[in-house]
Amino acid sequence: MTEVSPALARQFGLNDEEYARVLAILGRTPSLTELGIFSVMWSEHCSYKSSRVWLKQLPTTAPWVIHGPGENAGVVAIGEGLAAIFKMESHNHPSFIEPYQGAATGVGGILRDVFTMGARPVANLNALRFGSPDNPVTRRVVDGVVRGIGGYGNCVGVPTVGGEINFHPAYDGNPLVNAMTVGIAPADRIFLSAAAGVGNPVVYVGSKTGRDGIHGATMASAEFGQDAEAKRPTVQVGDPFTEKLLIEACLELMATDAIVAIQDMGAAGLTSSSVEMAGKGGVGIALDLDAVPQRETGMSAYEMMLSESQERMLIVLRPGREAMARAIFEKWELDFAVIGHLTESGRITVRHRGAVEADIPLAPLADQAPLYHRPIEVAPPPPPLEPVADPVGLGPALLRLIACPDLCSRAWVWDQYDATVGGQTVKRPGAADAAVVRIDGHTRALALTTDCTPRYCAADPRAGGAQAVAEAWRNLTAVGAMPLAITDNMNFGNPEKPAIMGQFAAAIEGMAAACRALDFPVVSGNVSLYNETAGSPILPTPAIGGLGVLEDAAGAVGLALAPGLDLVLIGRTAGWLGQSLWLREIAGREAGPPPPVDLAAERRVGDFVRARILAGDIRACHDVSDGGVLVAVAEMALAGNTGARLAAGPAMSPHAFWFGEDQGRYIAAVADGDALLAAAAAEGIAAMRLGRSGGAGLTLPDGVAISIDELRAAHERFFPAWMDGAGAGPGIGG
Amino acid sequence: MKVTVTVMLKDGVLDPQGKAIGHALAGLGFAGIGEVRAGKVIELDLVETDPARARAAAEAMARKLLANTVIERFDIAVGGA
Amino acid sequence: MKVTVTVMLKDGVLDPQGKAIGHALAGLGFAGIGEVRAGKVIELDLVETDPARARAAAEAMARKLLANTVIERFDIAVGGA
Amino acid sequence: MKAGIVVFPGINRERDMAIALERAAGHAPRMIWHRETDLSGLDLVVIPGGFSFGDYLRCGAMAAQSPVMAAVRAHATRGGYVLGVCNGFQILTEAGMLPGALLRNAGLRFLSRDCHLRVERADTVFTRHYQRGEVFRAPMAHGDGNYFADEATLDRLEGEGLVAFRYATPAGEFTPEANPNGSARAIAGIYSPNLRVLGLMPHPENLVDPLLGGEDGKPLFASLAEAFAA
Ligand SMILES: Nc1ncnc2c1ncn2[C@@H]1O[C@H](COP(=O)(O)OP(=O)(O)O)[C@@H](O)[C@H]1O
Ligand SMILES: [Mg+2]
Repeated sequence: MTEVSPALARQFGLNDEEYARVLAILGRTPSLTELGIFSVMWSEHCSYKSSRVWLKQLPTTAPWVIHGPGENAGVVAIGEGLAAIFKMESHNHPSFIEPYQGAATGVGGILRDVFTMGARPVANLNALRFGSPDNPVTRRVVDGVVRGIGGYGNCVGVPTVGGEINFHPAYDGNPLVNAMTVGIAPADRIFLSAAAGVGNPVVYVGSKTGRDGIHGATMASAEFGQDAEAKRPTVQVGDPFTEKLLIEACLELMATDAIVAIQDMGAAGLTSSSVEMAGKGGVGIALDLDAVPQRETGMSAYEMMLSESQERMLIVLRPGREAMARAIFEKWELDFAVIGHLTESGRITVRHRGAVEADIPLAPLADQAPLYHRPIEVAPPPPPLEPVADPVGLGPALLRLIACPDLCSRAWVWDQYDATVGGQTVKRPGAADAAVVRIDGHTRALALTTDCTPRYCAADPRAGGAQAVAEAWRNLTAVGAMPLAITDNMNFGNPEKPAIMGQFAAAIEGMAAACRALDFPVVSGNVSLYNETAGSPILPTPAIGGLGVLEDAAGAVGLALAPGLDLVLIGRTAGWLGQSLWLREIAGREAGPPPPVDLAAERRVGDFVRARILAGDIRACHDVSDGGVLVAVAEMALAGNTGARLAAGPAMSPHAFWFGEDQGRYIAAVADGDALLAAAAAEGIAAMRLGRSGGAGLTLPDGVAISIDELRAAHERFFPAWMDGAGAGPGIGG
Repeated sequence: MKVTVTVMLKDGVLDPQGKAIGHALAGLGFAGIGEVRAGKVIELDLVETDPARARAAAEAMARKLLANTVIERFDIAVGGA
Repeated sequence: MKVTVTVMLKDGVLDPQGKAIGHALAGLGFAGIGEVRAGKVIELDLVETDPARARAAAEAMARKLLANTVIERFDIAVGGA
Repeated sequence: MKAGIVVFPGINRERDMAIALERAAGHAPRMIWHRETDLSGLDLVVIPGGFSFGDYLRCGAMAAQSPVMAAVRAHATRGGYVLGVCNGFQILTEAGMLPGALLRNAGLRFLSRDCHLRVERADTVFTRHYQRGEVFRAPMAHGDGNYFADEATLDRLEGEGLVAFRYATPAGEFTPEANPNGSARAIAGIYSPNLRVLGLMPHPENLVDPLLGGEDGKPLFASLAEAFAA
């Protein structure tokens, strides 16, 4: 038996002060299992000990918010008695070690967070950041991650409808894999995790428990000397088939009155689910581990409590519903076991082979969890960018930008994701600024997007945080949707470094300001810290997942340009080149402050654009983001296979006008440009004519003509060429 | 010289394929089946004729590409039909 | 008793996976690689202790489920670690 | 039209298929759980897409051994009609109800995109609302759709007119680029000799609504609805 000591506690990630608190709470030395429970519940991942004080600043309420942060996922009302349930979650570290399984199990985990609340998952998205394409490791990681996301999502039959990808050397040793799931449920049938009803049975369903991914701390522990143990992988293997059965079985059970509370077993599996369910409900819980379905023999209580085996859920049933529930899970050929009951003790007690392996009071475990006000240091934003000359001209710059890894076509990626299963996908990846998914049996639809521009966040995390939220809002607006709420995934480096914590604090501040100004609250999220390799952190990456609603799916507009339309730029242009892709790709510099977001203007312009879309005036719409106006026009031309003739811009450097990344702008294609300009003028909104669509290419204001074919060849070159022969991964199914 | 690399999931790692195959076999009425594990084989035709060197080459290939040693183990057989 | 069923694509059925592996190995700088074929192994733990009967059982399983004889051939090895 | 959709564990396009059948026929099809074996009274049995039993081992292999498949075979023998799409096509080949096999896509990747299919004959209950030689668009979403059969089988299929659809360019030409998974002779779908069993890889059921990108798949369901209107 391993001796529990301060030294061991340190290896479990508990510092001396935290361990002293454990001793005080228990009034004795913890057992190994108890130490494991404390260490995972008080880990950064479960306790948010570094981030909690900052997360509190985010606005989380609105009349349409049904459940904000604190539940398994956020819940918003979307009309007609329906609710959308959604969340984003990271699986960064596992995806670097084993890209396929790491990404696959990331998708599996976020799906469970959503269907555990009673929703049928209807869409997946993924926000990915990879290292430099020149780094040979990157290709393997991209290949595995994309296959893994597809492998899991395609098999469970949830369409993957959107996402984003960036490359930057800062992610070389630490890619980011953020997966988002959106589900739909009746608004009055939401399932929560707070346990209730002393005596009620606690039921385990899904896959059996194995020694998967047992807490990393133990892995590093020499005291756990048995060699076999030390060599156990921390990466789990996903089983999407079982997940699919679990979705169907849980939804079938949820149609009955049997469930009191339900929670998926995510990180720290049985420990976090049982502690959280009982803790939230203010009851005690008694578990009998002998009843837990086990895949391996001889597992200890410690191993079972900390196993991260996938595709499992914990349910508190109403008394007397066991047989009915069991029949449902047996029909779906899933494990079902009553493994305990609720008590009035206010404690978690864990029994195994006749011995009490853990007996911990729940209230102090939660209330006395560590909370840190870590020191912060906010770097001043970079000085303004002095004017930069255009070394190449508009046409060559456009061809280079549209081909660069951050702007090129992602078709190679989304072609590997089933985007149509479910038969409700109105706008697939690449078709619009946000994905649009109709709600089965209704005319309304959800609009979905993920956004973040890490290079902006690195230069000025406050401006970058606001920009990420604003871009998500803009992308939803650009399809005609009313933005409702966001989920976030805060990916940062080591919070013990004041500079990193400063980035975190500033990003939150920027996000909070944008959320407030746009009535766009945060309803769920996830924090991933310590994203560093050899002391070098990733770019601060607060990924935003946005959700909006369209009352009529048929009103959604996409990017695709049709001939014979006026192109109108809506929103103010100052020619902002700081941190632009033009500056990086053409001038070879990453400098200056990022473009600021004028939140009041953002809202006014967006509300105007949405109103014109809903009025049916706008035939195609695209927000202006990475690469600026000319890149946005080119993307519309490519999507619609239709060219355009562009007029000269206003009095400023042409490259600053065409490639500047000023925020809060949209390009609208309309039959009557004058009418749109007049409507904008009437509301005091800046708007100007860019040109007219038609023909087989773009004619730039300097007279240079680029054919759609040439644009397309440039746009579509990177991924297939780079990935050619990248490997032969695991099963891809059919 | 022919070299066969067999790649299996490590013990303790969930093997969804093996599990499903075992289940399906039982459903077809085959009795007396314990654990089922599924893996990959890669047959390589190497120019190398020295068995020890062929094995060493295959081992390098397995480590580098054919197996992900985080979750998989491999076995090498040299020669044979 | 352990029985291993190895399933390979028949000669004449194109094996793009084997080809891709060969290609990737060459890309990693491994030289002297001829043909590469990729296949599956299924390891079965059978209650049966008679080698001949274990083989017969595995053969029945392979015909019925483990291999698709339109495109695949299989090989059975009885016993072993 | 009395249609039934067979649902194996892991199937995931049964709702898409039900929507398409209902749009065409005006009423919902019957959903058939894989443990049921009574298919009496049905004109058409559909095996939809998805990942039956996870598609572990081989796509469709385990579903092909399922009890309901004996009933599907009996239904076909009785003169009933069967449609298998994607995983359904894989299951029909694994069950031996259609010849050949579906190998991994030539590019070794799952492919979800639109492809174009040329209608090779328009005189069957499945295709009477198309023209022979017409090209229509259909989403594909599979990792193992590379149709394979030995040369003799391929010759027989062509000789007996049993090729239903081929991958083609929008103009109806057969090019390697238009054949995204590398199928032998660009075959995307085939019939049984009596033209009552059809298997195909792409998903016409996902293009029956202009809102979702078009109605290219509608004629297939309209053909069936008309054939079984009684
Ligand atoms: N990882 C991904 N998975 C699926 N779709 C993606 C992914 N990355 C990008 N996309 C899709 O590619 C399109 C362009 O992405 P992006 O350039 O990030 O759009 P924007 O800048 O307008 O937000 C969008 O439709 C987006 O959903
Ligand atoms: Mg956008």
